[in-house]
Amino acid sequence: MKYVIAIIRPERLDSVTRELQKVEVSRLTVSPVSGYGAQKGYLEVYRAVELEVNLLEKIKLEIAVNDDFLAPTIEAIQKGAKTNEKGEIGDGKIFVLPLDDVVRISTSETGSEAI
Amino acid sequence: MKYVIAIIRPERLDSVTRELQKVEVSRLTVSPVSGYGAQKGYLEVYRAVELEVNLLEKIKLEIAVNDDFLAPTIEAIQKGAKTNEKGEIGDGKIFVLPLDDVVRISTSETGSEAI
Amino acid sequence: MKYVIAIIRPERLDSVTRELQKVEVSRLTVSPVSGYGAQKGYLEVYRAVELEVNLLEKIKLEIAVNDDFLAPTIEAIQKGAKTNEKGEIGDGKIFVLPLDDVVRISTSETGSEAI
Amino acid sequence: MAIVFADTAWVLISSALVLFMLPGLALFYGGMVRRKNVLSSMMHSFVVMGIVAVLWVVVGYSLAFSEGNWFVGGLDHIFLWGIDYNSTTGTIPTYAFVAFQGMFAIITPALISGAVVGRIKFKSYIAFITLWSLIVYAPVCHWVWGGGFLTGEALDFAGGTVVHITSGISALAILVFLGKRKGYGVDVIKPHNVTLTLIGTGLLWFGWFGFNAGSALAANEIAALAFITTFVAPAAAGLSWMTAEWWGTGRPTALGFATGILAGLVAITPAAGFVTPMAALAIGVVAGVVCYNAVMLKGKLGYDDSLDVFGVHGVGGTAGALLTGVFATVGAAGLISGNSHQFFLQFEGVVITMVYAIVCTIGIGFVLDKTLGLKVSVSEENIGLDQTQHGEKGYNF
Amino acid sequence: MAIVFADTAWVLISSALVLFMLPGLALFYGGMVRRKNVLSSMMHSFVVMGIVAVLWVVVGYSLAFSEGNWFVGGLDHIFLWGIDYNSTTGTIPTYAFVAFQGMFAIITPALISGAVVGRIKFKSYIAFITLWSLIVYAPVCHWVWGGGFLTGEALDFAGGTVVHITSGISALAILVFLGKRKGYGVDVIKPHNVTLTLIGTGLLWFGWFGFNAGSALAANEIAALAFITTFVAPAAAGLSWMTAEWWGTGRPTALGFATGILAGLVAITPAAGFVTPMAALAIGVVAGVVCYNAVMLKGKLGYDDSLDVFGVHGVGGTAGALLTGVFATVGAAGLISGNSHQFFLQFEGVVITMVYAIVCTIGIGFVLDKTLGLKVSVSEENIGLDQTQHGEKGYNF
Amino acid sequence: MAIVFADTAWVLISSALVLFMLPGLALFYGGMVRRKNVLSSMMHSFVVMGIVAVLWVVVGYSLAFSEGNWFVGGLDHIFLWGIDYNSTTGTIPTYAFVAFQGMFAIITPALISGAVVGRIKFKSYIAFITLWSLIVYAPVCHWVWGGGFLTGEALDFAGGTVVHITSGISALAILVFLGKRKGYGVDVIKPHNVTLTLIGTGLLWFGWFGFNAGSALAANEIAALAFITTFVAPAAAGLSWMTAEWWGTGRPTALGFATGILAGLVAITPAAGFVTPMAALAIGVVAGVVCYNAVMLKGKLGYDDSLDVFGVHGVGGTAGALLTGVFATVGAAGLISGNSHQFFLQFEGVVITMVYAIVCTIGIGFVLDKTLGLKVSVSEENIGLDQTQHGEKGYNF
Ligand SMILES: Nc1ncnc2c1ncn2[C@@H]1O[C@H](COP(=O)(O)OP(=O)(O)O)[C@@H](O)[C@H]1O
Ligand SMILES: Nc1ncnc2c1ncn2[C@@H]1O[C@H](COP(=O)(O)OP(=O)(O)O)[C@@H](O)[C@H]1O
Ligand SMILES: Nc1ncnc2c1ncn2[C@@H]1O[C@H](COP(=O)(O)OP(=O)(O)O)[C@@H](O)[C@H]1O
Repeated sequence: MKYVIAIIRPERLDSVTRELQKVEVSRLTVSPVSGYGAQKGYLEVYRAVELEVNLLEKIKLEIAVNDDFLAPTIEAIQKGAKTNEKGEIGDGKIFVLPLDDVVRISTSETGSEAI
Repeated sequence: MKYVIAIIRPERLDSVTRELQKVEVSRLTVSPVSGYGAQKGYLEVYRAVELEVNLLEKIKLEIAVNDDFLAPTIEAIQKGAKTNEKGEIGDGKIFVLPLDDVVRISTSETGSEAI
Repeated sequence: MKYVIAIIRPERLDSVTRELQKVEVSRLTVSPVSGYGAQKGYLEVYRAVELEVNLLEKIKLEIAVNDDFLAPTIEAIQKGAKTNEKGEIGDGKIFVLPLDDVVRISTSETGSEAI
Repeated sequence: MAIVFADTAWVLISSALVLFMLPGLALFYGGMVRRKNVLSSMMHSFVVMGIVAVLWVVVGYSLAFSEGNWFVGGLDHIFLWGIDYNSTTGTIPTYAFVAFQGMFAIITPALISGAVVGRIKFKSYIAFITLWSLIVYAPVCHWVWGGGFLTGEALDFAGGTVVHITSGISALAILVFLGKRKGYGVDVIKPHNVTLTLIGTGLLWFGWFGFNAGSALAANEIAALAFITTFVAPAAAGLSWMTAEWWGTGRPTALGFATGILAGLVAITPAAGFVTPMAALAIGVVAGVVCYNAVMLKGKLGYDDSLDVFGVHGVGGTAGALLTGVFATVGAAGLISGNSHQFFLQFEGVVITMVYAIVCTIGIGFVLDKTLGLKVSVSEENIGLDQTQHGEKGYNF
Repeated sequence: MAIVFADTAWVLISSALVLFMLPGLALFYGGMVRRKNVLSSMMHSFVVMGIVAVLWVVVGYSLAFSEGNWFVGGLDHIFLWGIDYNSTTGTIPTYAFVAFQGMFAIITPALISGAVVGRIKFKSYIAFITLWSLIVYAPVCHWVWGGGFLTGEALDFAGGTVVHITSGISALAILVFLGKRKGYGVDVIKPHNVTLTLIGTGLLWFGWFGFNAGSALAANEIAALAFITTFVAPAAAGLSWMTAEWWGTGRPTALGFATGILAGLVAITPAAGFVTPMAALAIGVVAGVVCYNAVMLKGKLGYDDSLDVFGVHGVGGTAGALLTGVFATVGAAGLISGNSHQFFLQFEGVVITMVYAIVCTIGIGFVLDKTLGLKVSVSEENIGLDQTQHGEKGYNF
Repeated sequence: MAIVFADTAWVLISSALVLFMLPGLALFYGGMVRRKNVLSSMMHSFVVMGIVAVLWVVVGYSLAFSEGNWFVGGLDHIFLWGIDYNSTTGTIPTYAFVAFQGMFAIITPALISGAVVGRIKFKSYIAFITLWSLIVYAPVCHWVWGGGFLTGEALDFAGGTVVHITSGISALAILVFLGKRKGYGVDVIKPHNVTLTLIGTGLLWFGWFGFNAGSALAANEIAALAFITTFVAPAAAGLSWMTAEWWGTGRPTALGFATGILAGLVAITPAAGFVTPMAALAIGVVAGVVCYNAVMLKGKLGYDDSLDVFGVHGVGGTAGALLTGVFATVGAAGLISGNSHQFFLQFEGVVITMVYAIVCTIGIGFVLDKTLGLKVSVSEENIGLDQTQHGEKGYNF
């Protein structure tokens, strides 16, 4: 089992979940985050004090998948998250972490059953 | 060492932390997230445009534990997070990830000491 | 490759990113979280109901790094996150998780290239 | 009679101020619920502006203020028939009077919504508000201000009985059908954004100057008196609530201070133009402590008046009505002027209003519960009313 | 002529109320954009308070209200020359009149900003507002209210044509150069904080009482009439929009109700002091449904009037102007009083204003696009205007 | 003397507007602090409404406005003795005057709170406000407006000296005991929610019309003059601050524009009813630039006046007081009318007030620091004042 973390643009969230639905991945967790990356931000100014920052708004997805779902999941995210055909800086990243176990709280199912 | 991630209902947060206290797990990190899952949401409408979404508010817990604390931690979360005896859809999930190392910033302790 | 998660004080964010820049780690993801820890919070009261809570505001950093960047990254975080020379309770923690793979969405690069 | 321009200006701006209390109330309540119910809660205040404004000019005004019997007004002025822009009421255009009174008709049912947040069906809420306005508000308004049987008996300067007691007690009555929120008393339900509640408090106090001082219906010395009492009493009540809380829990909360201000505003409402500023100070102090204890008590009695409509408006309104009977000295005489009869009249007004409001609210609730159903399903409650009743969310990425 | 104190008080407080609509608008719009553009969107309303206030006393007032020709006023009162604190206009000090009218000059261009959020350069926005105020607003204001060729012809009580039609149609025209936001129609762009929009709605309605009832320029029975119509129409429009939406999508949204209120406010503006409350009810109902459908249509036509300035102000303003020609009965006669000529005059006023505003806006847009450039780069749009145009963020940890 | 209804209406609504500045201030400051201190910061404004309102009717009004000596008023009107609803002051009921002046007494100490956010103990704050109101505000108010030795000498239309200089300089003085916030100058402390600050700015400007134009105490031509200057000066100051910032950092921020508006409001306050709109324009431009540079300077001098109370109110108030001595032409004569003596009187008023406020504030601070202690512990500061002082949080899941 894998724990997939993807950082995407906020406005692509719906298209990513749409793509995920297509490959039957319909459980996930979403949260707003800020990202530093290749895509640069801008100087900020507060009460006449200048700050060098470049945090941009992003969305983080977390998806626990069984191994056979990993490849389709990644593909679906990529498809949904790209701004255009060739992709643009800032479109985001996907991280794949190992996952030892899952427990579904209501039923106490564990392992790949529970995902 | 394990890195436990649990997704629970917002209103169960206090009862979960209460249960965790009982098994002497008193360090954790909490954040608000949104979840898609078996529990379905509803159609949304913004300025006459309909959207199919079903994001629900959840709370995410992150708890780094030493291996011997893993089982009690999971049990405590389950106990605290269940809406009622038999559990209900939407009560949430627990993910267990391997954890290689921990550093406590103030003291530079590492490993299971630092948890 | 490793997935580093650090919990720090909000006000130290800029100094941590400054330190990270110095060791050429310039990609990361930031989110606001709440933490329970050694540092205790306070009794809360809402409409005459008392609650025992001790959630404090923290910032969570997530940084995917190649293995050779791990040590400098941890060091930089520690340096930036300490309130003062000797460190204080509540300065935070760093968790190191194994990372199996990375995909850069725009270019489809994977692995350590993509970090 | 020719209108007085200054009085017209004063009543118009006061009317605007009272309408402004609705967004204030929406914020006050909206901040105290959970994120998933914030729009639902705010809509409870907003939609009343739509429904009751229309109801009022169509039929409500006539029921409350046209000539009728001891119980209710007639239908002479439905659709505002017989009124045009030259009509006058006292020293102001009748249209100004209709608008001003319409604002009171709006805020009263909106107050009730604080008790039912997070679990009432939106369509049933609309039906409830509609019926309640016509069956409870219009008659009681007629009794006290429109020529009905309490007019000239119970003192109620700006609506302690008409507005706060009716809404406060009805909030309690409707809980017979709505019960508790899921998890109430077990899970902890915290306000999702106290800053909203504080802004709301600011809007409410500001608007309340129109509510109370505008009720003089003239820009005269009684308006000034009502103004200064509306300034002093909530200040005192905020402090006395905060002190009680500090004493009791060791923490002077912002939410507590805000609620104390509200309690003071409620309590001074019936008394505003009848008492001195020093009496207002006393009324404020009492209101703060009494309402604090009423809210405390809720925890023990275990009903889920979610945002303490009864504890603040019911109890505060009753305290205010009775204390008006004690402290009235300007244009009326209360207990301290040796007129114990007034105190009795106040008491009578409170009791009759309470009984009437309870009976009617339970009746309305019963009918709606059997027909439309009042309460959402457990699953809808879990998900939240914003998504299930309105198809939207307060906050998006 | 001596001033009337009550009228002065009324116009002054009304002026303050109209200025208060600007923060209201900032909230209304700011809540509907994404987090990354919230300050930019709010600044669009705020900075206009700075620019146009200064422009107005320096030259705008003179262009609109000093004696001139059929098209535009003269330069007699630039820098407010010839006016001092003893000058009067009607029954009020001229300074009060200048301030009151200045508030209208401010809100009008600010309304346009809703169409261009998320993609206009800040410096170009400033240049646009400046030019538009002088080239479009000042002349049209002169036509209708300042002695120009529409004065005494088209009825426009408080600015249906001058304010809402000019801004609504200009919002559409400027899109020729600004096009759509990136991802519009593909990605879903949701309001980041609907509670802000609701608070904004509350502020707008409150302020609108000053806008409409203040336009009587006296605290008299016409002010009271304008007040009550401004109370009834938005209530009805909120309900009719909500009903249309409930019918159409199954969901009565808070955002929809708020937008309906706004549509009703817009539509009653030209009619406020000319129609009865029952006519206001009708105007409100029509405005809610018509604007709802106009906003629906946008999706089909595919232009990105981001926050529906045209659908609400353009369409609502036009509906209001025409319906004024239908329902006017107080101090003027419309279709239902058998005066079809007035309807024609209304129509004429709408068309001339629209054509003029479109032509000028496109002209201004063209020049700015060739010189400063109107639209930010794709990368800046991605990152958001708060960071790229203002170097700050709305929300920080 | 009989009261004038129009004046009464005007002063009452102005009083409400000034009280409304308190929630405005709470938002203005609350948005600029970090999340963990938002309620604490807002409570600093709210609790003053409670404390000072009560203090004012009990003793403050008497100290400021009853007959006394050159330095302070007597005790004739403590508990508002000797005043009833028939008493008049000028053309309005005395109760209206008491309320109006009470609002000024409230906002003044609340302004100071911006300097001490994030590190003052709540109980010490309460003690500080109480003492400061009686020891600093009441006497200075008596000097300038209540018959004391500056009455009729230094011009101060609506409180440049009484309100802004006293609070601005006291903010600086109290820092002697409170020092810096932890991490100030090293860590970056950003405003947690700039939208709150912008809403606050809107409320403040709106309320300020009551503050300045209400200070005419009549709905006359001077009120209209004060109104239009209060309209023009902040607009100009917002623009000039923004321009300075654009020039200096390349970024025109929303926060900067808002702060500029505030600086303009402060600077026009003493001048509002004495100068022409064009002079107001000049005063605004100067205030924006001067305060911008004052705030810049703070960074270099290294004191932690957290939300720039001194830079905006101290510096802006002083600039305004002196410029009043330059530009006064209506009902008084300043430098440009050839009266250099007035400029000297202004200067004198500023210096005396500053010295008095500094000395007293340091005295009060010293006593409180030795008894209750002023500053929270480092750990409490880290955790935030919302949790440690009030036991609550602004935002919950
Ligand atoms: N090594 C990393 N560790 C953690 N987060 C990262 C890392 N690299 C990228 N991210 C996240 O992904 C977002 C997008 O990455 P960015 O480099 O801007 O564009 P690209 O999609 O072209 O790689 C960043 O804003 C950041 O939140
Ligand atoms: N495979 C998954 N990956 C990531 N998050 C998940 C996954 N499954 C569930 N979740 C999270 O857990 C929450 C609860 O799950 P849900 O399926 O609704 O109910 P149940 O508790 O009955 O499994 C979801 O809203 C989602 O946030
Ligand atoms: N075992 C853990 N699991 C998850 N989060 C933790 C854990 N220990 C600490 N944290 C996070 O780190 C923050 C700082 O830790 P804390 O114990 O307060 O101070 P210290 O920095 O001295 O260890 C906590 O508020 C919490 O968010």
